[in-house]
Amino acid sequence: MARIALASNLAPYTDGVLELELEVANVRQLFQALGERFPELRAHLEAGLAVAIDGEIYQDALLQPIAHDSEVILITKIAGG
Amino acid sequence: MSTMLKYQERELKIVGTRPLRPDGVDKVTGRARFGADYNLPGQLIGKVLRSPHAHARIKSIDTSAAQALPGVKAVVTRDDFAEMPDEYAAVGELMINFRDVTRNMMAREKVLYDGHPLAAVAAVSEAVAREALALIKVEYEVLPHVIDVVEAMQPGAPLLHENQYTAGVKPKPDRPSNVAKRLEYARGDLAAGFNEADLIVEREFNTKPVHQGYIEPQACLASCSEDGQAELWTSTQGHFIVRAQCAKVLQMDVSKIRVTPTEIGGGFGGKNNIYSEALAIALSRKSHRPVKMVMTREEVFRATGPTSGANVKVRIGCTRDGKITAAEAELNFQAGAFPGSSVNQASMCAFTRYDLANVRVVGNDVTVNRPKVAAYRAPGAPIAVFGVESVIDEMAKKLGIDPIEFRLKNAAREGTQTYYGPKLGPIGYIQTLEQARAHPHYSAPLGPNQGRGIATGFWFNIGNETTCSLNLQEDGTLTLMLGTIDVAGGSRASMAMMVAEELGIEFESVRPFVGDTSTLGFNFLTAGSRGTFASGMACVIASRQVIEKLRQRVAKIREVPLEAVAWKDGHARPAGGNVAQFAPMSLAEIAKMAGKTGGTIAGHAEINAQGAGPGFGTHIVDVEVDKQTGSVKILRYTVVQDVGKAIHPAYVEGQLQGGAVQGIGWALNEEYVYGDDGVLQNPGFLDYRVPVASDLPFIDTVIVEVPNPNHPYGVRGCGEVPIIPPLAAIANAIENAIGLRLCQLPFSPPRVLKAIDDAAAAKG
Amino acid sequence: MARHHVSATVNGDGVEFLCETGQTLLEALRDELRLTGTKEGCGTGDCGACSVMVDGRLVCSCLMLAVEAEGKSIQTIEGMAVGETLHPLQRKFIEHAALQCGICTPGILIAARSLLARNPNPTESEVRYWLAGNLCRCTGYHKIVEAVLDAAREMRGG
Amino acid sequence: MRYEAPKTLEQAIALLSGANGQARVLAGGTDLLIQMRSGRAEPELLVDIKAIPEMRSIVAETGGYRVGAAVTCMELIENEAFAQAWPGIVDGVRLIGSIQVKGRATMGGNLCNASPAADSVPALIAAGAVVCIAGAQGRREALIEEFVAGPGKTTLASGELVVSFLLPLRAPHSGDAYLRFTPRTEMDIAVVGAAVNLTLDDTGVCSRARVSLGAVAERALLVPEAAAALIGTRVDEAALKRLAAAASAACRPIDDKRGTKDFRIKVAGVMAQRAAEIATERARRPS
Repeated sequence: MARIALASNLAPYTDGVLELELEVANVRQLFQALGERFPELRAHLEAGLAVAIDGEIYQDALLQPIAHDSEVILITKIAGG
Repeated sequence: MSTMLKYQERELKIVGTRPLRPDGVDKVTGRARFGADYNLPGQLIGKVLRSPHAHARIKSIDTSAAQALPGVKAVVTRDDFAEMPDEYAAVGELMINFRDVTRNMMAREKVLYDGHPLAAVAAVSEAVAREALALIKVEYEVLPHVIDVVEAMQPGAPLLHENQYTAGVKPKPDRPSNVAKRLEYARGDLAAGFNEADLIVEREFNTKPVHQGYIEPQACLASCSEDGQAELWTSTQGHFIVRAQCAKVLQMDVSKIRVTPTEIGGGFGGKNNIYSEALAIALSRKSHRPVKMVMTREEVFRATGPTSGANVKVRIGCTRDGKITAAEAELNFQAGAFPGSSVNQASMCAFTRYDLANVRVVGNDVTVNRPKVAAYRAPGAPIAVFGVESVIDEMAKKLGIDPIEFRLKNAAREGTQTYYGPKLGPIGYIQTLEQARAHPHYSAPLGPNQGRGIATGFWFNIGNETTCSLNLQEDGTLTLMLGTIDVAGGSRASMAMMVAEELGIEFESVRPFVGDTSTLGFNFLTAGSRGTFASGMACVIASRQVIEKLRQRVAKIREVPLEAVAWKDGHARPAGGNVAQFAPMSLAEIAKMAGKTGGTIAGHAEINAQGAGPGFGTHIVDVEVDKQTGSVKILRYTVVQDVGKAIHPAYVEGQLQGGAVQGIGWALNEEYVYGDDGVLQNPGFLDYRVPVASDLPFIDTVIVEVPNPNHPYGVRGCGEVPIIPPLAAIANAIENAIGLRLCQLPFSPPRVLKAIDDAAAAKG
Repeated sequence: MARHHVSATVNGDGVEFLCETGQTLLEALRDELRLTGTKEGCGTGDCGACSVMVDGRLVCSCLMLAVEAEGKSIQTIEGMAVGETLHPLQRKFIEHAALQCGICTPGILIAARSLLARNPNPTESEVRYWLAGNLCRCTGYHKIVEAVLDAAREMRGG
Repeated sequence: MRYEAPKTLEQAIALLSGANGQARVLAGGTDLLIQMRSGRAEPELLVDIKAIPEMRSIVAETGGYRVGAAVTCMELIENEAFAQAWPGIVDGVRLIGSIQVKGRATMGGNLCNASPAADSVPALIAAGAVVCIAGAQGRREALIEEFVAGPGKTTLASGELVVSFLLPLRAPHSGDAYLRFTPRTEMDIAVVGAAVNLTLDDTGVCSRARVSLGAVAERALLVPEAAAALIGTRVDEAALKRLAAAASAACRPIDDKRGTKDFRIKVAGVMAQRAAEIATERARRPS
């Protein structure tokens, strides 16, 4: 099971849950699983979230694989000037 | 995803040198064409009617007299644009609330700021268009307005959006608010951290909105044909984003709009969004004539940009020996008329230079009766960092610790856990601090009323969707078509350099240009310091694809196995060993034969670049304060920054110098001044004071290169970081010069003199 | 109201155009003569992007009426290079990376040339004050000042 | 909108007089064109006075100088003899906008625009300059300090125009200076301006002085109390302090986007003092 952590700014949308374990093979599956578990998070998932998988940050990478022992952190996407 | 290329150390021939930019001659001869330089036969001139009120309900708009004026060919108002739902929709990678986009482009129920568009006309001349605007009758019900961010957050403040309930708050509030969103980042145990502290410093800061101040006003030219195809020329940082937004608000197919980016006369985040573009297409669609729209400078100030003004509270605790034990910040950001300030990014950047166990950052995104804010170079970060780096400096001073030493004691490094999510990869923050400390500037003597300040900055840098196409021409030269706009930094040169380096050919053999939206697939806008990183990655991928095809072609021509063909110095050569010998072929020789041996050779990249490497910088500034007038003079300035790899060092220096000077302007004199009526009082370069040449010294630069492991040349990006440290660096320098901690930007002479006088009065 | 007929010299060539009284020289150059190298950044004389020479004087073309150009000799950026030879200032601007977006560049080159015509050996401070009327938002002026000083050095034969 | 460029003063006056107050004089145009662009001025007739030779010349007259109203700032700055005689006026003229603006702008326009912050006006007042005015009724003269009535308002009658400025003969050991305060080094409107013109006797005692302040009231002020602080002194520290206090006391400024009341009052004293120091140093220079 991959260990999933959510950045603390997402707490209002997950009833305060910031850590969990999920059996997912890629980012798309991760977003799907999270969306099912936390409906209020759905609007944020594909809209504005990026993931760090084992320390590497991915933005808009739905097909990026997630390994069984991966550490995944959900964070806010960055734009810029 | 697997196409991402990793850093490899190797000997370089072109990357790291300083060839001449391909757009240089056009720009010194007046040949380069910017937004307002495009014209079409039969074109009309479009002008916009703007609200004179900060906040008012629109009771009626009567355009009949304007429409009847001879020479007027089209008028558009809110009635010409479809209502959009209040939800976020994807535009490439940006998520945009189109309900707000349509309303910012053209007011619907209410006008929300001085300068808010109400109607647009297209006429045979600018004079007729202006006359027509004067004939449009608008009935307003003027409403109370709110300009200040703290006032706007109070219960009972005039509401901009009656259905806006603060998001991110549990349970959902029962009353609407100007606070569109609250966000919070937390890590560790803040109370315990403050309990451990021997010293706690707490301060409140206020900043004013500042404008990107690009010298070229927004300008575009639209031509819509009877079959619903539209062409648009516009000065933008992201032509694919312009296309997407126009298609959405005009309900057109994306492929039916072709956007050609003109040379862009500065953007800095201010040209990320549409303003007149959709209006121009709508007017052209209605009039069946091309429509040109050029903003005046006054319109630019009243209705585009700026960045947020903010109220910032910072509290930091540390031990006697300077180890930070807890850090807390509250960031209240003006969003302007619609939600969406950069407070989230500001929250993430506030403390991410330090290794902190206990942190909390709260951010509020607050709507006020000002123009909707736009991104501005490292959006939000300078505002938060102004507060944090001021407090850090104060703590170091109170403890008698050198300010660089204090920062080094707490510095983030590879493996540091951030409070917003991931651990940091390899970064060069400590190197910038150490090089700043070793720089002669840091130990140079100072005179009376002079002071030195330092401050540091962090920016994520980003990647995102990127396309390019590299075509080998029949004589062996190459054309490089880029999806990423060269917003001025010289990225066309840098891209061509990387291609030339990969192929082992002369820089001059590669001719780069930016393609229009119909020539390439979607490419993200030039923002967030992504250009050289992401587009560079795409160019390297395309180059390596070309090399692969060249090897395959030569293997066939020379009838040798593929592994026998190596690519070196612009030639296919025998790979060595005893695979097969053959006469080497130059790029030109292969190109000449390409058509007859299978067709022309090209490389493409359509990627979503991942793995951007964060950038850090340390600035040193010396100021002199005239205690009788409050005038602050910048005597000396040094920028030290980790850029990963400087592909073209001169253009990197240019980014560091330009960014630092924008920060200096922000610190000293730039501000939006509103009257009690909510009307902007300084919509021009006379009273919106960007720095002039005589205000400044030379800006020294030190480029640090700690490679980003996720880029073939180690590039991080460099444009954003240099605007972050100047605000606090100058505040710290002023403090060291006159012993006063200034917390209100800008440090304009009246404000500085008042602080000096108040301090003298307090002493008695 | 009849339009004014104006005859002038632009970059050495005789030109004629028609203009309204209220039209500025900048508008005439850009819209009537199609010389779009001269830029409008503000229209109020605060940014210098529209700098041109009129009878040897550096002026903002947005602050002069087109009708006033009658009989005058005007020099714009389009006349700065001679054939394929760039003016030393133009060359130095490219070499020193003294331009980024380039919108201010024509005005700054015209202003810098007028400085070097009267002061072939300016100090850094003199360059900065002479160019104070030309805003640049990209460069922070560093490389512009370097390029002007270097061009001056070369033009002096040093 | 009509445009005329008369070659004689008489023609200009006839045009202005016949325009029912709907004409504007065009000299450098650096203020007028901006007003027209923003719609604040909508004249029916523009009378370009630059073709009138008298308006374009700088000539020595009765030991002093007569400067045409349409002489550009750059022409005046480049006139070395004038700059030698009246460095304070040139100080003011140098600060009227960028080099580009000074290539067109004129002292006549700076005065007639009647901005309280006009940079050349305090120095002209301190110099005791006289403005020569012409109209259908003939010519008249006025003191600069009496010419401006308030922001944007002059005492010119309809059909009148400013022809020239007369700067008087300079006594030996005289010096003048103008300083202003602006947030930037250039390209700003004065937040406060101060001009000092003084004469020292053979022993170095100040025998005559005039002090004028800009941007601290509805128009530039002549401040005799500030001058009195210098007269009879060696312009020493005590005198300068009294000068600064008198200058500050004379201010009746407003708060606006360019500066606060308090700031203007305080800095007026500082600028006056610093201008007096420069003027004194110039007066002490061997001529």
